[in-house]
Amino acid sequence: MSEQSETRELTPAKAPVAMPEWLHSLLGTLLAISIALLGGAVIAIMVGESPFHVFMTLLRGAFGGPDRIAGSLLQSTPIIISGIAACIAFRGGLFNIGVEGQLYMGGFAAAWVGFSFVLPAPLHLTLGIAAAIAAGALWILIPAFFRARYGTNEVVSTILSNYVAILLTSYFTIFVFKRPGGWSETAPISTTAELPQLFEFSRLNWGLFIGVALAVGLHMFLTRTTAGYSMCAMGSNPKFAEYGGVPIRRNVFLILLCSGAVGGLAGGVETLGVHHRFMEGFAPGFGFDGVIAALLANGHPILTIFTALFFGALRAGSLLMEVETNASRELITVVQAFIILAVSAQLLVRRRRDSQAGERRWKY
Amino acid sequence: MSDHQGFRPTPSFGAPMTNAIEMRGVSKRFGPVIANDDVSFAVKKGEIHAIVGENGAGKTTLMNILFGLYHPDTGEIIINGEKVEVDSPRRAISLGLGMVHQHFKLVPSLTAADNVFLGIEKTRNGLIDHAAQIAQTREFSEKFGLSVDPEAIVANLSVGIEQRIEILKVLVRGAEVVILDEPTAVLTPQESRELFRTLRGFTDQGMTVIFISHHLSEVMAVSDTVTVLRDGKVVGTRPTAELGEDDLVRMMVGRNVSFSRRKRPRTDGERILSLKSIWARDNRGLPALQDVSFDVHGGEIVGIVGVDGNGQTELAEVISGLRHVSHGEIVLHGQKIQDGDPRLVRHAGLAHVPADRLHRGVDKADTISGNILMGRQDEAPWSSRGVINWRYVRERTEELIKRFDIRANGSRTLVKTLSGGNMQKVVLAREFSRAMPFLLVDQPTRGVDIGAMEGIHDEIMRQRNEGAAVLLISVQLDEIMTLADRILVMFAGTIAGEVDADTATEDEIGMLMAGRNLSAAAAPTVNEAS
Amino acid sequence: QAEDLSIAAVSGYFAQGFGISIVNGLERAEQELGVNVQIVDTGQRALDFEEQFNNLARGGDFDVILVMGWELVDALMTTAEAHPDQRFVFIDGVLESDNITYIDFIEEEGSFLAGALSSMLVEQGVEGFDNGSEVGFVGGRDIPVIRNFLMGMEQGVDSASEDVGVSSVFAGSFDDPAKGSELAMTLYGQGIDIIYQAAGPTGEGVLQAARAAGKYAIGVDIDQCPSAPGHILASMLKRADIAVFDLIQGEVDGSAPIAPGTVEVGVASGGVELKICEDMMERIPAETIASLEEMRAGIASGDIDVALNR
Amino acid sequence: MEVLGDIFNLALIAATLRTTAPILLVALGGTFTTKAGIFNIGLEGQMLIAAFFAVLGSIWTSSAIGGVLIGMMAAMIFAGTFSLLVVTLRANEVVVGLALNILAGGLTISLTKAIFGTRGSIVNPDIVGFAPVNIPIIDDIPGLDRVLSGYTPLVYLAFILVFVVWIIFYRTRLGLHIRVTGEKPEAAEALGINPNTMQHIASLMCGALAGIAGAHLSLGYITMFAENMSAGRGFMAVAVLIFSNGDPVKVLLGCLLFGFSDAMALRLQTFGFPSYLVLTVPYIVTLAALFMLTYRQRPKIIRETLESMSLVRRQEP
Ligand SMILES: Nc1ncnc2c1ncn2[C@@H]1O[C@H](COP(=O)(O)OP(=O)(O)OP(=O)(O)O)[C@@H](O)[C@H]1O
Ligand SMILES: Nc1ncnc2c1ncn2[C@@H]1O[C@H](COP(=O)(O)OP(=O)(O)OP(=O)(O)O)[C@@H](O)[C@H]1O
Ligand SMILES: [Mg+2]
Ligand SMILES: [Mg+2]
Repeated sequence: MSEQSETRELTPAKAPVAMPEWLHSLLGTLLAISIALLGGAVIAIMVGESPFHVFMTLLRGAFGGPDRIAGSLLQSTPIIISGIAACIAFRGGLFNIGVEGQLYMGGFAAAWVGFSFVLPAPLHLTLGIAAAIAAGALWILIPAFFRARYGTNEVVSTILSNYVAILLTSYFTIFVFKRPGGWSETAPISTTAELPQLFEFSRLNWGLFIGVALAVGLHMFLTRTTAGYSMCAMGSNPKFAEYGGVPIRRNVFLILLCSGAVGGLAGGVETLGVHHRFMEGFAPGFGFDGVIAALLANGHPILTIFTALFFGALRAGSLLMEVETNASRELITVVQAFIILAVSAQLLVRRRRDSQAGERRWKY
Repeated sequence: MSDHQGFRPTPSFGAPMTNAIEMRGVSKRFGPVIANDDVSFAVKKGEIHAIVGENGAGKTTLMNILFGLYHPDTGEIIINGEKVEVDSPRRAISLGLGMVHQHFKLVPSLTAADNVFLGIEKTRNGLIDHAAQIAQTREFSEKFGLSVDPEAIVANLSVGIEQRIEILKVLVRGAEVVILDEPTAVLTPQESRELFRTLRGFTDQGMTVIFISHHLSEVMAVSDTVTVLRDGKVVGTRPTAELGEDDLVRMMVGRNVSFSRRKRPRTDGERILSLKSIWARDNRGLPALQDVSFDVHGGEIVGIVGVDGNGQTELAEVISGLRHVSHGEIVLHGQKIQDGDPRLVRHAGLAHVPADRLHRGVDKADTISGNILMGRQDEAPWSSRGVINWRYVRERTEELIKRFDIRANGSRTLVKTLSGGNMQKVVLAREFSRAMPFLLVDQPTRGVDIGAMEGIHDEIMRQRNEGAAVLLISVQLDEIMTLADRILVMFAGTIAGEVDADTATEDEIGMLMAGRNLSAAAAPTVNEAS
Repeated sequence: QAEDLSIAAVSGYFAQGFGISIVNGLERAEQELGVNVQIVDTGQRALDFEEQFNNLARGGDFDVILVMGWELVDALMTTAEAHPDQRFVFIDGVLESDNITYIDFIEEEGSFLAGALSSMLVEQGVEGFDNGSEVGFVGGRDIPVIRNFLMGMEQGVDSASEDVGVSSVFAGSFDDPAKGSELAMTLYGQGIDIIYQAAGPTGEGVLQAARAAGKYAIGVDIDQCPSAPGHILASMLKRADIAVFDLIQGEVDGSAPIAPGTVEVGVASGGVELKICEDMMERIPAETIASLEEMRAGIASGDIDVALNR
Repeated sequence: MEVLGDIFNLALIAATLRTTAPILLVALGGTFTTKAGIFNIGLEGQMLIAAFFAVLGSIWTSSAIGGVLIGMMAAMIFAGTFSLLVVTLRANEVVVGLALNILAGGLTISLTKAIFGTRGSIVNPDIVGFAPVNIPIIDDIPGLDRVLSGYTPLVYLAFILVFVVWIIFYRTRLGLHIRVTGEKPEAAEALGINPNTMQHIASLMCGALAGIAGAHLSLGYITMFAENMSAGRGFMAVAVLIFSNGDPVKVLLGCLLFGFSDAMALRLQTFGFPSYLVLTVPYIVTLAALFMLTYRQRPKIIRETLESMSLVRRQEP
């Protein structure tokens, strides 16, 4: 932690101005994406497709028409919301790798409310969303409690609880609430609990606005409010925050709980807005996508919207690419991984250069 | 093997006045900051050479360049008459340099011997030969009178011992030139004297010592030559004998500074802080405070002195609510506060300058205004109804930057780009501007230059005169003597005695700090226990 | 005319026995009949399914879209409704819509025979299978489709012998052969000699465990006898390759154009069968084979009813 | 009682050792990155890519050892990429780790298709797997033979490696330097030990062991490759690593706990418990162990106070 170990030079010691930094990271990101796309082109040629055709198909799949754009937004919605869940923890200096599990629990709880009760529309929907939020929070309750009270590492406990959540929801779906004659899914929710769609031609629904509102709200919270300021200070230097009168333990608990609640909401939005039922194993990897989106955005909620949109568009485009070209989904996965790697390296090179060797160290 | 061990005696031939080290025209910029500006100076073989200067004058940077940690933008380094390229610490070590850093670089979980031999381990059959390392550490420790237990785990040792291990590291690597960056900042007067005796021993054996210090008295007492830096430039290099302390101060800051006991109006304040029979544990679960009781009244400065690691840290933490109290009662401004809740304590009326400014006192990743806000984010007009008034925060910050002479480019400067002394000023600016009934000031001038020190002392006195109760914890006896109304001496987690600041002598306090007035049987050994 | 025929096949299970079998049939059709085939892997995310169907159906590029997998049902129904002219074939099930062609494999019938075979061998105390009154079942995940296999097997076991029971376990995953192997080891360790598996790649682990433990297993979907020669008793085949090829051939030569309706593929049609491995023939008593054949005929004629409580 | 006898028998011990081995191997790899101060969530991917290339290598070289070596190389290439990005380019560990996991999944499937023309799994008589090793003397002791003999060589290697890794960490320069890098990089740097280099070395060693783990899955445990056959074992290893803090002996204990509860759970299923619930057992047991461990380490304030007060009272006669 001392000056002496710093062999790399600091960035100019003047006030960081908002705009150039933005621009810089934007340019860096674009550069990284081009590198990754170049890698994608090589792969496309390897499978005997013209890279141009592949990319055009990708673009068309993502943006070729209102319904395609809606499809991209639809894909982005759960990534935005789970990304925000990850952001909340990340900015408070915590790691919630369990978004995946909370998403499953939230999705299931919302569906359960949806098919079990008969209620008027606004109330039913509200209750469903509340159930999703509660289930997500509940699912992180024990890890959060032990993290706050005894310092139990939340990364491990949330990773492990993912497995339990997925198995448990599978159990409930298949053995307790299975729709007779159906596949591994519950009965459909009643229409009063459905999250309204935005357009006729797409399943895109109000979930998108929930996600964007959450991101903007979180951003305002972090930059404007006392509680947000305390939370950021905690994330950046907990000893300092503690000294300054920020109640660390309580905040750790609350932050994880909020993160879990938003994770649950991500699942609830999926079941209430898109599937209208709970399907066993319906969203593998969404939680991890969200974590990656949040980390690529360095925990910035607004940037998270954009990283999530990027992932969503890529995914939507890849669906068409799979139908129209020889490039199959694994190749898309490979390209996607390359893009994430390139972006992560590029984006963070400049940011991280001024951190010291010891600060990158994972804090156990 | 012999390459690495022992010092090499200075060759007897050659001119007696050869320079061990010479730096010529060295410049180093960090962005817009010119840390070193065309610095040239020379260190003669066999002398103790002191480097002094205000905070941010560029002392550490210069030594880092010499030791190969930074690469200079321009300039050259000449060692033993030969121009050399010092591109890494490894190279510096092979050139016979050794550096004891301002912040120790020991690995807490390893033994003293492991730390000493880290990087140059002795091996047998490919495995580390711990026995040989321990034997050799012991040998060196005895030879130079450092008394270090080679098998002790560093995490359990006091700072003084840690420093000796750092010195052993340098010696074992065969250094002829030993560089020490603010070596006495964390030591007691006795320990400092001990250190300088050791350093004099080195020069007697033909080695060369360079040290950075803010303590002019010790510079005057032990150095042969002084180099003064100001704003990255060399003001001059003089033999110490030709200088008075006043001259030195003038060279450093360009003006006179008085450093005698402050005059003080009598004030009779009510009791603000009261500790009754406090017990607490340290991080390792060992008893750190035992039955500590005292009061602090408004309008007085109570000084706490003691060797580092005798419970002062824990005492400060207990009072500020950062550490749980095992037993006992603390009342601050009429409010009981032993629940270990810093927020509650702050609301009860505490302003706190913590000793560990890098980790506790600031958030280095945040701006100065973000740091100034901490602790009053709940108070109007800093915030209202849960929303922060950033405009006000920034205005106040700019004001404080001026008032406390923080060298920074405005309120949006990131704290991590400031020098150590300026970081400390950020902490002081925040805490002293709060006008709280009780001020807990822990090592306020550690690593701070003499010009800034005076300003800080002024502030502390002003707070006292305005009626605040001040608890001043410092390892620097002269600071306590200058400021305190009453002095409490801590030893082994207890208050070993109280002395009147007006009549006490330094030796009297030194004896108390060393625990000598306690009978050996009754003195519980706290800090050295493992 | 054949060149014009474009077929898309959609599923998340092309990596597993039954899916591989479908792909084999499609590839044969591609080679022998010259049709165009596009295989679309849906992956596992429910969110993607509808989009994928839309992409396939909206261009009208495909004459027929083959669909396999129950999780795709909703997306299929929605798309079929939106594109009434598009022909869909749903493999391995029958749904509520009348506009879709169904190929329904009656895997429980083949599983019945697999159960009966193992039960008879254990009951009779045939050399090598004489240890215990139980046979084993390893499933991938405990989902309804896999339950069909188990229910068929249980009925077969019961019908052959009152005293033999089925010990069933599930790996919780279709892609964890190591776990499949461990589950099989557990069952073999409890004295079970024969395990029937319906677990995709996880099931491969079961077959390999049979070899490692010196015990026996029954393969599924495709001919798995070569996986562990000498340790696989039989394979319960679901000849999707033939069914798919026949379907396409009927369309291409015009003899049986693909039209809404249900094609039942079971023991009767020969599309589902229990194939005894060659190298096991001499180990299995002739009378066992005979009674197995009897049962097969019984199922084919409808005398034996293999029921499911779906 | 009979049921208990059925559950707890020698076969359970054998099953525990078998299920422990692959997680233990990959977790031991992870001790290097953990000790070097890198959070390596990419173990899963390294294991998977190694499992694939081990099968490929085994076919190419017609030898299981050859397969292991090629698998290790593949995992080390992944590990090298990981450390290049994380250490040299300072990218976020979690992002890079997760992305490499995704990459491993996509790459193995694409390559399976490209090389074998099939999807899903590679089952091929040309794959040379490891044969079980029977230890001569132990084989003659009833009971012990079932517990200690008859595993594939990499299972033995896994348990031997616990000691090897321990020696490396606590008795060699390399291990010491890795530990120092993780604990106090600035101390390492000041002594001319380049923390970045040490982190690269640690990451590569991690890759080597994760490679062995993957090869064990596809050539030892069974002889085949299947999509995603690492099946979360790498993530389990991450969990074990975090709560063992990278100490090889604690890693062994953690892996054994997980292996045991996994083996137990499989057994419970045969008694008719629903699979979904039973399959959660290993995770819940590990979670419970984690919580209990941290609960036990909580500050024991009251007891300590009483202790210290009585300590002092004894000294004041
Ligand atoms: N790594 C760095 N990046 C940017 N600026 C730096 C860096 N190190 C030092 N500086 C700047 O260079 C100047 C000289 O710093 P240096 O640490 O050498 O001062 P110093 O004389 O040792 O001060 P102090 O007595 O406070 O320790 C300061 O203004 C400081 O902010
Ligand atoms: N075979 C190896 N594998 C991995 N790391 C190694 C290996 N050999 C050395 N290292 C590491 O590389 C660094 C350089 O070691 P090296 O042995 O080159 O030092 P050296 O030049 O001999 O130093 P000295 O002269 O101080 O002993 C050390 O941190 C060491 O731990
Ligand atoms: Mg300095
Ligand atoms: Mg069927």
